[in-house]
Amino acid sequence: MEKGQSYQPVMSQEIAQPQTQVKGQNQIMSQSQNNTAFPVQTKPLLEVKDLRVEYLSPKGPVRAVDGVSFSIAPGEVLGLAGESGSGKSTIAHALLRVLRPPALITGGEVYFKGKDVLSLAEHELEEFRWQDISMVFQSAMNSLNPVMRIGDQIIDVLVKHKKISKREARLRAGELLDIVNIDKNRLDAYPHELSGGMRQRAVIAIALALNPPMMIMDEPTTALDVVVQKEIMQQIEELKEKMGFSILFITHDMSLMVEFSNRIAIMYAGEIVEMAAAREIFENPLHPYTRGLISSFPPLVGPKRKMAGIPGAPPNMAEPPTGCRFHPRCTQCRPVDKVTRPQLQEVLPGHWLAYHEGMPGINRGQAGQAK
Amino acid sequence: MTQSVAPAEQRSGKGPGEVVLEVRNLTKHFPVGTLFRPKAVKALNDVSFTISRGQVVALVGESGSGKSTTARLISRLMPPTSGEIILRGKNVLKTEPHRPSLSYRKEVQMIFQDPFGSLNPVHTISHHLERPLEIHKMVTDKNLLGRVHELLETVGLTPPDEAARKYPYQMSGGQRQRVAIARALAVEPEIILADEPISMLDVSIRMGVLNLMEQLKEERGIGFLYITHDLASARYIGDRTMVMYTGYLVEAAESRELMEQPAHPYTQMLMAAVPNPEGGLIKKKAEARGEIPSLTDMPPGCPFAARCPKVMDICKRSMPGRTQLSQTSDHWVRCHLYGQGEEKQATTTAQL
Amino acid sequence: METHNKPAHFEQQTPSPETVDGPVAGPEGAAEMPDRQDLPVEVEGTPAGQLLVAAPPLPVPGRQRMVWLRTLLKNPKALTGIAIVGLFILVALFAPVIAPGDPTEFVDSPNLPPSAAHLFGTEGQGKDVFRQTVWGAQTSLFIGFVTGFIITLVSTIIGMTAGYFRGRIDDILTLLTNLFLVIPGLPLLIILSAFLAPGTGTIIGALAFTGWAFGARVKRSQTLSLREKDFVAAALVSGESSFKIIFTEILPNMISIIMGSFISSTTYAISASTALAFIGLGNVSEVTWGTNLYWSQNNGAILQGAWWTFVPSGLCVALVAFGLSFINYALDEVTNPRLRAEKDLNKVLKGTAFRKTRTRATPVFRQSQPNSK
Amino acid sequence: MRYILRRLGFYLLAFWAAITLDFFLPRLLPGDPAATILGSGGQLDPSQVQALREALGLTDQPLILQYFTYLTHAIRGDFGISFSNFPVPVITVILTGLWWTLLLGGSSVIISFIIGNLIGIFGSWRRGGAVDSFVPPLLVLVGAFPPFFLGLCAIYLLAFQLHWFPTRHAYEDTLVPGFDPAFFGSVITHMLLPVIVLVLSQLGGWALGMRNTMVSVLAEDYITMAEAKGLTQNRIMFRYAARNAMLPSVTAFGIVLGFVLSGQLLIEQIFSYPGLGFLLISAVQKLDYPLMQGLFLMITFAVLVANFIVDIVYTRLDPRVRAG
Repeated sequence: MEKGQSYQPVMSQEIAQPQTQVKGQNQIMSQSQNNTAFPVQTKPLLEVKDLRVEYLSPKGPVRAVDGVSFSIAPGEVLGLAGESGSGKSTIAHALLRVLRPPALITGGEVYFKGKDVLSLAEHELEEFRWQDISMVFQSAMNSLNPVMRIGDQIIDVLVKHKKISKREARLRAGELLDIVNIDKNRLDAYPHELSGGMRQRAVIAIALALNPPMMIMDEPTTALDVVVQKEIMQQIEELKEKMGFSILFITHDMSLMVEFSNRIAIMYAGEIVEMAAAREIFENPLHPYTRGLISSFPPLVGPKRKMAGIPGAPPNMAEPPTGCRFHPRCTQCRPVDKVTRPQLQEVLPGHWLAYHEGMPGINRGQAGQAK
Repeated sequence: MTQSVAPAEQRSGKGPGEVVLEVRNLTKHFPVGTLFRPKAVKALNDVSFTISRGQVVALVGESGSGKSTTARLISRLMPPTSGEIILRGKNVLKTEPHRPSLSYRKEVQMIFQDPFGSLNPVHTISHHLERPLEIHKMVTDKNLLGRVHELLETVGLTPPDEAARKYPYQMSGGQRQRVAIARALAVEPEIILADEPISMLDVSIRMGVLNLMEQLKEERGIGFLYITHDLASARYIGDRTMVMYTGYLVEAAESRELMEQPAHPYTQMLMAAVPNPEGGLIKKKAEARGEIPSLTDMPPGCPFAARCPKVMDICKRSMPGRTQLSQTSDHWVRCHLYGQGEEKQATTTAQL
Repeated sequence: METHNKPAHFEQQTPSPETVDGPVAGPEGAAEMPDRQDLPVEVEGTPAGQLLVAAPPLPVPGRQRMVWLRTLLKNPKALTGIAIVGLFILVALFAPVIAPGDPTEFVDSPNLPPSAAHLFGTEGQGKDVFRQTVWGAQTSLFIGFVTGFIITLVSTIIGMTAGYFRGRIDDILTLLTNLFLVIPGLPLLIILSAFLAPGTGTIIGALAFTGWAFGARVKRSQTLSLREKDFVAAALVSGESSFKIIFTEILPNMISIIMGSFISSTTYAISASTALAFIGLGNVSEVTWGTNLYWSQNNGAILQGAWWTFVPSGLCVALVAFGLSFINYALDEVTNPRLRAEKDLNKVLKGTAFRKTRTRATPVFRQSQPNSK
Repeated sequence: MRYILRRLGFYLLAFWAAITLDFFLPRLLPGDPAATILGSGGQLDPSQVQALREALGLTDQPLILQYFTYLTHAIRGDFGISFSNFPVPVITVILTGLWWTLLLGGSSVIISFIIGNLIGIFGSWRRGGAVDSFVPPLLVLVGAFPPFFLGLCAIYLLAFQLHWFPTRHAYEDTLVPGFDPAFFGSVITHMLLPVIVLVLSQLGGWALGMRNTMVSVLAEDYITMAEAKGLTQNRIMFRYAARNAMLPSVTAFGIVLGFVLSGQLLIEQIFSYPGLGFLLISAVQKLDYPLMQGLFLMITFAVLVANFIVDIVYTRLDPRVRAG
């Protein structure tokens, strides 16, 4: 597009075929709804198509997110599961375009209510942020400005977006704290004066400030203890039912994810390898990685059995494996997986899988007998 | 000193239940405050338990509950305020009060939480394994490299000669943690204190590390103190599980029994909070509010009283002792719901 | 600048908290890259679809040990600095060859402007300014480097002792350090030199006495944080002795800090000794850049318009200080991964539209669809 | 409050240490200090010798008593008689210089602090921009020049050759100090050049320090969150980033002040600006030991007070220190 540009992003290895899959993915949303307890929606709220994000490293660009497509319906909770380095947080930050250098978005499209997010000008982006999508960060300790009172950090958003007076904003900020069960007089507290759970709730209050249709929650409870985690997740659930926002929910904790999400996308090495309704993923995981991931969380009840986890280690994204990126760790790997990259396709109604024809254990169109 | 062997442990253990390590009334208070207003952070209070040969004892609790302090006291990285550490019947704080002897170092090893911090970035992997071998004169110089390779193979780092030459930053978190385990194994210890060994690892490789620990326990009869905040992994690997809250052990039993019949309201609360995919969506329920008390200003009575749904008057006045619930699994609890408990200062007789 | 010398090498090895779940190689991945100068992205018109990143072989251990040092030696700023300082060291060493003759000799009439006979002219008493400048390098650099070394040694010992043993030792040493930090150095230096017998030894002693505190503070805090690392605890649990831990576990992780400290102390020593000499507190019969300036001032160079008597020596001090600061500046850049990340980005974006964007939003780079056929 | 009291205690201790150092300095001289000093000081009449002995506390009392006498004198501001200005008391001489030093130092520090930090903030923000690419190396270069050398060059070029600025002193010799516009105008024109030189030599330190902390702060989650909140660039830059990045700068203030003062002493000397530095250097040249000692204590005292003020400001800036 730009003449004289010297930057060349990483090219896909199989450059000849990437476009075939994208068409199918545009429809993922509407179809996948059939299989969930979730009411069918005609129009997705957020649509991400073939998103690519690269980090520039001295060795060359590293593609952290490689052609990811998904969509979220109004009121839906989409879980993005994967290990650290799989690219799930990168996606979250890319949606709001707050990725830190040396990151670049090198391809794909993001539509929010039909708005082309990646083409927004600076001032439009400012409007879009928080009003359309707000975000709850992983560590409240780090995401709150340490030298600013909690109240001021809420008022900030209100004054900027709602164009209301400081006084009105302060009243509203008090209400918001109330909603998340924090005493109003904590408006004047500094972050370090609150406990970990309270801080995270304050962050949620800030995220709620503009009553956005969608929220990104990037590991919102990872830094907290289980009891506090439970309280906070319950609170989010309650607020979601009251206010009806959608959530892009990111965590590596499969148990929490299954409990909380309507639909789950499993990421590995920058790609989505499987996507289906939450129960379906849990009860009928098809991808070997998904199965491995689930067997990495020992159950709290039932008979004690040996669990294997996954052999090997996540790949170095500077040199991702050829073909199926999971192949070096896969116990069911076939020669074809080492060379050709599988494409995400719908193998069961609403159940998408990065798939090669003839994958063991899966017959296209009928329930796989995994498990 | 024969009394130090807790008979209950022998009955409960699955393996050859000879008690290797016992701690009694271990207490750690960190002095804070000023000269004029001295205060103490009561990090650990009156903790007693035993670890037998080939037994994994899991210690579960929230962050700040004193789990890591327990490990650091037993590894003698810091001195306890009071209490006893008894290794094979020998009260080591008496016999070697200032710094632990090499023989203690040889018997009790430790694995740390952060695999990025526990290996020195400037040294090769082989240096990390050679040092303990040299210090404890485990092998002759000639066999040094061979032994290093052997250790790396034991923990599944192959090919060992390649692994030995690497620097820590050339390895993934899981590989580093395996090196840390190999280093602990180098001196052929009796006890390994594992302080949240998997919490900083990628999810998919956690089971590998847990299984490796299990294997070492089975094959070499090493006893583990497995510290974690994750009840499920405690159940998975721990023969016995102890629950800690604000520096107190509040309940302990065989893992299965503890998770199936949690007695202490805190244990119950923990169990209910663990996300459970089988159980479906979160059920909404008013949870007990109230904060964890500050370790510097502990209220009298039970520290859990402020958050306890079953709190009684007596809970705010006095701290209960231990009450034995089951002899067969040595299940005990520290809660007024089950009675006063026994006087806690019974240091001369075995702790029940 | 040295006030904010980021510790470094060590930090790169730990996962930085801000990791946005990026490439698995993470921050270490970025830190270990040996060839940051030749980014493949500079290649223009690479055919689409060609893999730009050839998988590099696993680095051979040992070569990687002090990555920052090797990176430093490729940093243009560092090279500039090293070249400047190196040049002056050579000048000092070969002074008898470059400017033969006694610098204190009266060679011509006073205040002659630069000419072929006297490259830098003559000063107020008729001595050759070029000779004085060249020979001045010897003593000035000698004082600078020796003092720099002493200060580094003292501050390392004090800082590491305080940081490692903590407790009461730390309390006392820290109090002492803070006292020396807060009591203004140069006035103390001036009255010290006024009371003590003049001479190079006195100057070095006084400079070291007033100059160790800052370095000690930096090293103490670095030692403290290293002391808290689990690898130190692990070494203790292995049965390693304190002595061994300090020298083989902690010290190697502090090399870059110690180097930075040596450079900044040397800079300090050269500047401060020049200042002292300038106000007549050095040994005025000795030839240093500072005494050159002293004599120039004493002989009323400004009133005489004899700028050549003070410019060369002053410029030399400035250039050496600049060279040293530039090395430290580069060291900072090399050992602070964040400063580097931005630099790399700029390099890559050079010539593209983003470079000019004022916004901090993540740049979007949409390539034209490669598979039009 | 506890923090402030602790700092106050520390400064008292520091001041005591400075007095003690001052007391022992003459005793470092070989042999009888008074004799040594007099030997090098030229002819003095007996009353001056006596004044010197008293000023140094060199009486026949035991050392410990000498020390306490010295301590009480110092606290009262009694540093004896200056013998280059005989028989004017040292404290009187010092007070004539104190205000000029505060004026020169205060204005140069405040100006360079503001400009330097602004350069640092904008440089880190517009990464890769002109401010960020060329200004820092330039500042390193300027900062490498000894301030007094910059001053020499500036006087030679701008005052002697171009006559843009007066060459020396704090005001026109013909004027009598007083509250009139002519005097103020003169003071300002005399200040300009030294202040410019001082600001130039300090700018780099502030700018580079700020830039480096800004780069770290900009990587913090709360900046990302502020951006995600859709706040304006200015708001993020100042209220979120710079506000936090300033804390280390303020902490470094005390240390920097020491360096600044060093530069200033010599600048005063070059410009014959009648502040403490000028007095100190001429006292050294005239071997006026009591004046030297008094000046050292007064300079230390001024630095300690400045540090204490900065500490109070710091507690306003960082809510976290207020608690502890």
